[in-house]
Amino acid sequence: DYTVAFFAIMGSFIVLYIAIPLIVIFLKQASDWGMLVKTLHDELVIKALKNSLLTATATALISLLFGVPLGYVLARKDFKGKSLVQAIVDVPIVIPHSVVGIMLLVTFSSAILDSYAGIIAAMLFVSAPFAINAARDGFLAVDEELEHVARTLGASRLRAFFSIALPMAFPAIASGAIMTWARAISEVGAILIVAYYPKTAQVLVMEYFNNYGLRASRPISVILIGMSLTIFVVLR
Amino acid sequence: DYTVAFFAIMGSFIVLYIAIPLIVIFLKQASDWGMLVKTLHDELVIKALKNSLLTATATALISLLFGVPLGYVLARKDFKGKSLVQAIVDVPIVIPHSVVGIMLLVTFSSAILDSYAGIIAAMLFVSAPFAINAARDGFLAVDEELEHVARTLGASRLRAFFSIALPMAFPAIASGAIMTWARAISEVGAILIVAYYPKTAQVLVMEYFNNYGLRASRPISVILIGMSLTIFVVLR
Amino acid sequence: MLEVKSISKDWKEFKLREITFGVKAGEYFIILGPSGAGKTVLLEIITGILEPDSGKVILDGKDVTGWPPERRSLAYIPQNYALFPHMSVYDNIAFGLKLRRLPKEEIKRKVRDIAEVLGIDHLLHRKPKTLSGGESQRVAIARALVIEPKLLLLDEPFANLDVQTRARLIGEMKRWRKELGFTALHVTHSFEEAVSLGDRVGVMLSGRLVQVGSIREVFSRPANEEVARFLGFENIIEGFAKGRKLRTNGLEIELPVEVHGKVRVGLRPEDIILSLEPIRTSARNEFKATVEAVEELGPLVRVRLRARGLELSAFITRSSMLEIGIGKGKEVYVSFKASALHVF
Amino acid sequence: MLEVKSISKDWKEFKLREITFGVKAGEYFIILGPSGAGKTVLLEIITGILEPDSGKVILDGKDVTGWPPERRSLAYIPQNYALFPHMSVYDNIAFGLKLRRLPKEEIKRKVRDIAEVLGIDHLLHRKPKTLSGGESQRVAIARALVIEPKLLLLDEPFANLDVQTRARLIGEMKRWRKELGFTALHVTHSFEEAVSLGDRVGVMLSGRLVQVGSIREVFSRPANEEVARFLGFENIIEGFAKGRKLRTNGLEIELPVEVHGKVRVGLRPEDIILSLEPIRTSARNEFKATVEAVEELGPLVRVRLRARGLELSAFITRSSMLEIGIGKGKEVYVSFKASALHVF
Repeated sequence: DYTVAFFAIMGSFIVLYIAIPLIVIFLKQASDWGMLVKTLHDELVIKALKNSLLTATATALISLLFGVPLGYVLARKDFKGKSLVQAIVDVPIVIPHSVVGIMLLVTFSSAILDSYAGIIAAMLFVSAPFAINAARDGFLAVDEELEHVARTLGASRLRAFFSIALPMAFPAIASGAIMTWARAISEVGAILIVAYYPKTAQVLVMEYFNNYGLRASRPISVILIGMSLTIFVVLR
Repeated sequence: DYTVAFFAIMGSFIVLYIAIPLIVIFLKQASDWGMLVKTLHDELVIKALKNSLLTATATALISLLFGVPLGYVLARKDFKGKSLVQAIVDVPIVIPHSVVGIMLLVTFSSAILDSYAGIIAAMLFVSAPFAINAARDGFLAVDEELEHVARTLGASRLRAFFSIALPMAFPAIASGAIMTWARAISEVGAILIVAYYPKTAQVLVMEYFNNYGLRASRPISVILIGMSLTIFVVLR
Repeated sequence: MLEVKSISKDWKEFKLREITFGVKAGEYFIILGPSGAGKTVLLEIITGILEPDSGKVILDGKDVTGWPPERRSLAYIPQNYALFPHMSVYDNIAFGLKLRRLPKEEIKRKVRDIAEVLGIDHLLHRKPKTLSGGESQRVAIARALVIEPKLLLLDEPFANLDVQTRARLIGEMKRWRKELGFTALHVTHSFEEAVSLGDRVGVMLSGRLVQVGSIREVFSRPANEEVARFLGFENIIEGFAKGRKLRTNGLEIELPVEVHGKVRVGLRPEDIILSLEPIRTSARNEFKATVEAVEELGPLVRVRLRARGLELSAFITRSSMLEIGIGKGKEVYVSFKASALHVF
Repeated sequence: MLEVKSISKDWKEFKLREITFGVKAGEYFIILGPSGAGKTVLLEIITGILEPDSGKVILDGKDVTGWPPERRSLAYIPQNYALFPHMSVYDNIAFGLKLRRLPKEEIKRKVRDIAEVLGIDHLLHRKPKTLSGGESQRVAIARALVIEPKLLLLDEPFANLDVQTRARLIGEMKRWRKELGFTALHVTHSFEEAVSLGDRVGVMLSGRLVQVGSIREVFSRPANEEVARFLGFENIIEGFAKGRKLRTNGLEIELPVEVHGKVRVGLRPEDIILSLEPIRTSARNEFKATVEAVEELGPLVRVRLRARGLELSAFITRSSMLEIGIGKGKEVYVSFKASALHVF
């Protein structure tokens, strides 16, 4: 079937375009083992990685704390302005990252400038939609009838939520949390503006590149890719 | 119902956290009208906006050119390694943006450094998944039976694609293209590494912030937000 | 024990209108109606999942209309059983008891007791998705009955089961009722369940409770044409009666009783006999008719006929259709006994 | 004109096995089988949408097995009609003609002609989603016939229509066939369509074409027990015959013909009569039996009975069920004529 073959060839260009840089960076790094080992002993890198993991984890937890209740309300209730709320939740996806940083600084100014709070604020803005939408979809997939039955058996609404809805939506919420975490740790543009310090690994990649060139920034990149891909495999 | 009310309150925090910076930046800018007008006459800004629009549009078109055939193959054919291809397509979402820049430079080096090609390369890597997945979902929603019938009526596979599948999947593909465009124009981290020049508006926001402070970078931000929200409203 | 007083509710495409009835303690009450009549909405109002637009639900003399479901001491078994998929069968059944903070030993004893009565004691460690339809339904009943509810509400409990399981469960339901002595409100579209289980029956049609009584009462004396149609009187003939003769559409029909004036009579399609030759006997009404359409219903065929101005619908078996060679346009003889007519 | 030669294909849950049959020019051939028999898979192999694992499709003497659908000059109407939703009715019908690069005027003329024959000329500017089921089906037929295909393939064409529309379309199909003279291969589970339209019928059961012949032939002489069951002989009784007597499960049954040795006889459930009192006449077989289960099928009820070791299934109407008061465990008399038995 020539048509499908032609389409497959066209499509494989873009698949290769994504796959090749991933392979190349690992291969090149493999031939430069010493640099990778040296990087793993660089205190600055270790500190930055810790900062990244810490802030991304905090962001994911905060997203869950507020996103899960919001997701439940969006899944279970119809209310006036629901579509507006849903639209607001989806807005962060389309705003340029540097602009997100400016918006947050304009709004919260020195409260977030160059602090852990700033990093988390930037990450939260761009990644919270993933947690909210995953929770909403997770709760939508739980038959409301189950909660109804739990209530006729004597459970309050809150009890029915914790014993029925939450455990059943847990896998969806967990995978949403992982996506939130991955989106948070991938953010650069907004963090550069809001909180260059304390330095995160993704910012450090950029700094090493600017100061010492490609060879110096490559090992941190490989470590971050390794982490991201691990997350990604867990998710699937 | 106290539980739902409590959940709604918790949820409204995160909704407000996203909505308030949007409102605040517009309000603050409204009280600083002169700066906005001045910015709109700044040649650097105009040039950067043009660069952003140009590269994002080129990225969206390239994504369509390769992503639509790939989406069709993913929707219609089962083949060995299909899930691997699907996984590769989704990888860019989880990789830190600065690392994307490093990966691309490591792979393509001077071919993309500080050029339009570099901007587009960075944008394409992070935004192509949106086009591919939208096309795939669009084609999945077209009943394959329609193409079968078209073929029994005398259409070749290619003809059936162009007269049945493509026009029917068009709305999904168009909204995917818009998402691709929005994701492309929102990218900062990868572009900062691959191609600081020619300067795009999202990079210029950062440069003005670093060089002249918040007040100088705010008007460009407002313009970019305006553009993003317009896109967003069109999409819905 | 349960009183429902002029409940009205608009919910999605359902419109309940002024529904009033009562269930006595120990009674098994069946609400019989076609799908789409709003039976589930009514049950959900009684459980407290939905609030009525107007009307009252009274349980043991207390007005519970505004109460949340968890305070009503009912148990509800929805049509899909709604077993908690993330809990074992044991935990499903124990759910209501744990909420009541009973001591662990007592919970264990109660769960084992009810599981034994329902014949599911060997399933207690299993997860719901590994159960068959019949087993799931037993677990749902156990989970509901173990909390000793004032009233058990069942929504089409046997609709999704295969025939054998269904027949067995209907039989056992009678036994459980004797053994455990609960009060039940059961909604269904199945005449079989109504006949087998119901002490009393309420017929519900498009949001209204049209007739309440014993199944025999309802079936032999339908309150109106609508109920009659639902009970299978597909042919409703209107005309002027004079003694035992009914004139309608240019035909004269013999009635089973003497009446005068404008009347309506009902006739079941299965009571009409079709033949190629006239088979006149003294007891029969017989006319020549033309076949207008033929409609397959599994092993049965519905034949739509026209005799002069009168439209009739008759059931015959698929084999008779082929033997007589019935098809659109065919002329046949239609006959039925006067005693098959039901005068409203 | 179409020859299908030992086609086999495993596709999803369907398994076609060695299917062989032919359709003559001008013939209306019906493939009759229950859903899940693999009828659609067979049609898709003939159209070229699917490739068979083995076997050949021969059209007008040419082996087209490997050809793509567009070269076969067939027209295919799938069960959901598959109208192109983004085109007007006119463009739907004209689709095949445009592909053939006919002059615009000729396309216009041909579309108008076929639309007139099918009674859809007033719909040409409409979009498919605004059409009723019957209108959609007419458009699908027009789109298929306008290209004057060698063979028209129809997959359950009337299955999704309401009864009136269905009856009307079956009637008109006969007329269109006379007017346009096409050859058709029509798959269906409906006996009505087979009787009304088929010149010849093939019975397809679980992936095999079991019997081919006229509907009367197939119905009066089922090739085997499987076909008999499909045609409604739910009761298959096995035993030893000696002349006109069949001994089985401790019972003695009178046969319509003389046979000797081990035989099987078929009996339709609708030919069994149930009563509370014996109604012995010379022509009847009569036994006492116990009701094992009752199963509602719309207006009809299937009663499963056991007479000694013999299990029987009988149809009665819902009203008789209520009148006789039939329920599980009840003892009744079962009778049937010797002539209702079909000896295989």
